[in-house]
Amino acid sequence: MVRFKNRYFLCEIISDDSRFQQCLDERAVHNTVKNVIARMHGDFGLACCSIAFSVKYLNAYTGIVLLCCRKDFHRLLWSSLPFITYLESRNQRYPCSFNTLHVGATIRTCQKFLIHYNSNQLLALLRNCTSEADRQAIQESVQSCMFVEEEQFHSKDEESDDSMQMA
Amino acid sequence: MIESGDDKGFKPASYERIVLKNASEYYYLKIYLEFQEVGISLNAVEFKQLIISALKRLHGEVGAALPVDVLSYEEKTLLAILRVPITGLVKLWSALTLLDSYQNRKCAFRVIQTSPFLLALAGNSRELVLD
Amino acid sequence: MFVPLRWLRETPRHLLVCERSHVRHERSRHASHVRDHAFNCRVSFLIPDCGIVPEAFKSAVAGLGEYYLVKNLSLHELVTEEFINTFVKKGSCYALTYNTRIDQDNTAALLPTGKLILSVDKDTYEELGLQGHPSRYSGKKPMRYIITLDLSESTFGPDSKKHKRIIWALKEKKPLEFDFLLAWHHTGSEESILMSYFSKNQIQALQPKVTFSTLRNVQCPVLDNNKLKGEPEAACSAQEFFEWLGAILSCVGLENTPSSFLSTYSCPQPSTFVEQVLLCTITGFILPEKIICLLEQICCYFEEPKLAHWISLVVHGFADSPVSWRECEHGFLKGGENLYNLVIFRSLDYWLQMAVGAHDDCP
Amino acid sequence: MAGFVDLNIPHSLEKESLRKLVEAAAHLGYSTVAINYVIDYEEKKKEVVKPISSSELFTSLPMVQGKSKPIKILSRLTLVVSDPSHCNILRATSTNIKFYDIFAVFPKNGKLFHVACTTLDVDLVCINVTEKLPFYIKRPSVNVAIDRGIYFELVYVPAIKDSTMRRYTISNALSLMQICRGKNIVLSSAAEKPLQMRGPYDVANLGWLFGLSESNAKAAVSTNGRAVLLHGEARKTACGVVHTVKKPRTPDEDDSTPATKRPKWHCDE
Repeated sequence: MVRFKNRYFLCEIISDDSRFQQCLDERAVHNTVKNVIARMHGDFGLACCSIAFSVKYLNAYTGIVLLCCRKDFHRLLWSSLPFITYLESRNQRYPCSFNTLHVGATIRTCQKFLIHYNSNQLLALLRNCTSEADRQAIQESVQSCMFVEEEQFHSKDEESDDSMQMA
Repeated sequence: MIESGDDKGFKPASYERIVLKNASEYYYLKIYLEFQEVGISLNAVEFKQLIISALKRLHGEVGAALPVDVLSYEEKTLLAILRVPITGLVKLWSALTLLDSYQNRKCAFRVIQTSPFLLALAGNSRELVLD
Repeated sequence: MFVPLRWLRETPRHLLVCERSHVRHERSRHASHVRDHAFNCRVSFLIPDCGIVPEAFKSAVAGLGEYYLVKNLSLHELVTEEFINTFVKKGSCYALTYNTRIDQDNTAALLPTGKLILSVDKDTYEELGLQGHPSRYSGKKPMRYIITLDLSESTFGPDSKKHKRIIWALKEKKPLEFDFLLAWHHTGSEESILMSYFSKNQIQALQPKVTFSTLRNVQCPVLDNNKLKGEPEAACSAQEFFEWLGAILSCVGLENTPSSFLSTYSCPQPSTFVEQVLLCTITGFILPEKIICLLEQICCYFEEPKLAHWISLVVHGFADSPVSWRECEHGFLKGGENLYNLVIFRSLDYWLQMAVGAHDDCP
Repeated sequence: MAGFVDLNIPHSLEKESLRKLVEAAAHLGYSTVAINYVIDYEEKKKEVVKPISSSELFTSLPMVQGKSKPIKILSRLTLVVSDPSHCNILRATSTNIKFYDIFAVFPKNGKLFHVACTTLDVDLVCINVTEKLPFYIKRPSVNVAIDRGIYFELVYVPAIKDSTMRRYTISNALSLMQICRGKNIVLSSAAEKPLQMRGPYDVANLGWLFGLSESNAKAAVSTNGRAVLLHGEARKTACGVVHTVKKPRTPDEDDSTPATKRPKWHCDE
């Protein structure tokens, strides 16, 4: 039995707009990405990408999104992402851009990467931090995310072939 | 560089052979546009725009960027010879196949002949008519 | 492997073979290449700087000879002893099925060497029960088979078992009927013998169609007879020339710039303007022997000083012929191209360019 | 290799438009076409009509472009099924059903798709291309179907007509291809107008978009169609409904099928 191979895209949505966080939902991201594929690769590209395409995870606070599509067509999706200039939600357009952080073969590699990435971000914040209270708070959250990573390691071990793909 | 015609001597002509495998950069298509109604004409620029719009519909902006050349086009017969980079052949051909209308009038592209050699389009034995 | 996006960019196989030598060189293979390409549907020659058709060419073109179209001819008629003795063994007999498609139908071809080549689908092959081999281009599950019968073989006598079996297979086991293009090249007796031989069938004598035209103010690439690959700034390569020739024969505009909207094709550089170019096109069923004659005329043309630096002779083969050169298998995938171009230079050096498509052996 | 086949020319009551379609197919180089009669149980159109014979349609059959043979016209029955009981008609021997050369089913749900692939006595399974597939195509059912010599049909005209349908066509085709790896696919037109029909080489090229490799794509318009016909004939004779009559061989009976597989057209009622 051959299983279908997917690719997972871990992206960061960057926007200056302050109202942006409220309107960020899965549906908006889904439509935005589909529209951009249709624009860049036409009906054919959209048809290819829409097989198993889904928004697996969305964090509106950090603007992190995890997209999934079939491995055979992931290049079509990948090449379209840089062309996203706005996100449409409730008939409002919010200028934004997608920054691809990681492309992985399993959700788990993406998760590991994300934890790593976030802790790095926190450490960077820590370095630039001024007040003692902030420092305390960041240090706590750094420790907590380390703990989560450890825990993940023990619980989810079934997916074996997680070749990190950042080709 | 070219020797004069008088020199018919049996100079030791060297022999050289080059085999070019899949060396053609382009693919050539001989096509014509068929309309349901008669008497519809479009000029070369409109013809090319139609092809680009067909590419854009099926393959998006990436497809529309495919450098298609309309090498020759006859307005009367709607016959044309196209040139396309060889890696874009399937994209162009499929876009032509799936086109169904021009300005709300039903039409169809018929591909008569395709070849990696432009010279091959000059003599198609399948079009040979004996009387 | 399932890789649709890579398939989308895949390029169909094609070959362009370029050779360079001298016409009078004793080991030159150009004549045999011409002779081995048995089935030609179109011959064109291009003479730069030539306004009026030279008499020698006129007569050579007029002497191309007729060919015949025989309708509904049973294939076994071509293997009868009488046919073999009358035509195959005396001179060169050419036959090719007409209105058959090599990628869909059964086809047959009789070569001047006396070889009868049948390219048949799997069902016909199984019914015929003659020995053959699967086509090289039909994949893991062969759907097409090639049968080669040597009619000029000495063991192919009227009483031999082999002959009887072939006759039986083609006559009773699986009667095959085709429309044939026929031509016979020989020395001696009068032409119409083919006509009378097949008088029972519907036979029609046909003449090759000839057109002369003069193209004015043509941009011609500069060639260097010693440099097939060309030289930047000095001479065009054989490949560029091949494309240019196609452009000329298909009446493609050459005056474009890289920024033109319609087309960006332009004449390869360096180039010269030639005031007039004579183009002659012959279509029909043209025998290699006649092409050799034309070739001789071209060589003679350069005996006197001429303005032209070269003459080009383009020969298109039949897309649906089962062979290209010699007995090399030929097939049709997308274009079925098998053609060649001879460029004869003033010095009688020549370039020979042979092009074949996806389902062909290297010539 | 057999000639090109288009197994889906929708039947219409207007003879003239049907004639035009067949002529267009011949002109484009198809050597065999099948006229498709659809029975949809949801539309209360249940009775099976007797298929139109080619002599009713043409006094002389149109010649295939570039060949000296006339086009061959077959008949095909397509059942649109959403309930297993709908398929009983295939076993009925008394109706006009025995006149059809090819049986096809159009399963509306996953259960019926499985049934069609594994047990139904049909030649073709149609894949829905006008909407998102309402079920997952399962590998076991497809494998059984391939073993049984059943083919899957994809039609391309919806993809020409409409942009949304085009997306569904390509997307559904690719989902199917991931399972069947390009094997046992038939591409056909379902064209209502002559202008919607495309030449066989064009259709083979479209196969690339549906995820077929070059050889599979060409097979999908030629040899696979022939295999469907042979499957249909095998089914007919095995059923025992049709009785064959030997007919003296005429020289022009130059079909591409051998005697052992030769169609047994001549029915004895």
